[in-house]
Amino acid sequence: MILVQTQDFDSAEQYRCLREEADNPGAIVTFTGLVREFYEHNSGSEPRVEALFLEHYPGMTEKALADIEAQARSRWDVQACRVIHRVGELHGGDQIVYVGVASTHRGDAFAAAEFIMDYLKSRAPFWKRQSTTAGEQWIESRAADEAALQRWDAVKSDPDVPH
Amino acid sequence: MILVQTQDFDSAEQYRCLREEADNPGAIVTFTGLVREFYEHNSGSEPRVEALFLEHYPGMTEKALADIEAQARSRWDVQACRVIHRVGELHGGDQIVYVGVASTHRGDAFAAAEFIMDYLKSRAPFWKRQSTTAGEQWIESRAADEAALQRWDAVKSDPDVPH
Amino acid sequence: MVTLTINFFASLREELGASGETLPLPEQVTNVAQLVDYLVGLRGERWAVLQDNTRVLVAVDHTIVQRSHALRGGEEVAFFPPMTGG
Amino acid sequence: MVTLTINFFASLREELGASGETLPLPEQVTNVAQLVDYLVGLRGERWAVLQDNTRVLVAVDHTIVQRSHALRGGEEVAFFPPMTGG
Repeated sequence: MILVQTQDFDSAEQYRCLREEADNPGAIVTFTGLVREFYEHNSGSEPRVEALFLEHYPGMTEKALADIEAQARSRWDVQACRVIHRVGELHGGDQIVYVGVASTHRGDAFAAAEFIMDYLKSRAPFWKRQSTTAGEQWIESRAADEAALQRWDAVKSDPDVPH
Repeated sequence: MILVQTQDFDSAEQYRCLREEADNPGAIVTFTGLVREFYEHNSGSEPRVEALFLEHYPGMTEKALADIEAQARSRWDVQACRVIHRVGELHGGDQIVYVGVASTHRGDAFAAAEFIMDYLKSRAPFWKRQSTTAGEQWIESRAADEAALQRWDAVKSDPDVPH
Repeated sequence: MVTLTINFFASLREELGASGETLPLPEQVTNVAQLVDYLVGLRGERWAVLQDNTRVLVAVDHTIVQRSHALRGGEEVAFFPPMTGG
Repeated sequence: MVTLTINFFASLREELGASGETLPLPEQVTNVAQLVDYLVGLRGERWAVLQDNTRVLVAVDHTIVQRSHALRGGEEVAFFPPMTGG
């Protein structure tokens, strides 16, 4: 299940759904991404970033996330999978993204969840703009996120690590 | 925080605590292990395993888990960490183990949580006995779990994957 | 009439001062690279940023494509900077 | 009197029919391997399983140790099969 929404999500509800949807799971891995607060180096008192705005490309977003989920399902045992990405205005401490995977074994659950996050970062059409004390700016993509993708090409699948 | 207990745990409460305890986290990864049901190959109707019993070595268990957590903290950025392992009688579908890690970046949160689970499986003094339709039996350790440990010797630390 | 729908997102939308448009498929345009050249010719040097395929990605009908991707008309073509979600 | 506390866990406890005991530190015992040999000599062949260091792990004062680990008396020594938690 894939959701793109402005409102916050309840990770407890997501976990309950994963447990229900899965057929005899041995492992559930969840990832929650949060908006970090950045402070001025000098003052340390006022947050430098006042707000974060998430823009996306409606229509393509859902398709890109569904493709990423399908890739994860083709590579690992995935009994249930839930992905939520928020858009719109967010602030420090807010939840921004959720990925939950239920699987038979823990190795598959960890790998599938991390794979989805790594691909979501650089292959789903979301863009972050921040409103700072110095004005508005678009956040630039990072080489490290692209590097995180490369390693999934090398790894065919995890060894058979049972739960 | 490390707990060894007979009663069930509430992963929603654990997540709330991780979010509170962490200082400006960007990523929270949680792992929940569940008791899988095993069925007879032939009948398919009655569960083959009626109950699972978890024995541990009080005193050593807490020390072993604290050591594993300390190792994870020395290798990765860990803002908050919670580990719960149940002991006593469990049944199919029950929650058995919880590991939650809050970190600045997603790579650290995923690695630390998976590392703790891999070590907990083979380095913390828990033993599983199952009560099946064919009688009582102790579950044997698996080579795959030992193999899962080996890879952490090779990996020094994840590349700098930002959240 | 055979048309193309063009969309721009994020910093690229602000840089070009355009969010998108629907235009008739020009005769000389048979792929994405040719569409870009046509737009730069029509709108001027500021749009040359579209020719930089590290700064600007292209999706046709919601799928990322190479600049050699064929266009026949009726497609939704989107231009945007590298993604920064999650 | 200098003593040792010995504990057995899981399948090993059932196999030996013993959960543990406190015994005076024997004079000839200065490490774990010697303690195991002493117990096998005292209790008989069934206890020889303790000498198999792939089937039986040893912890002294809650830390896994090698068979060469020194014993001085006062320790808590535990024998158990490979762990199967999680």
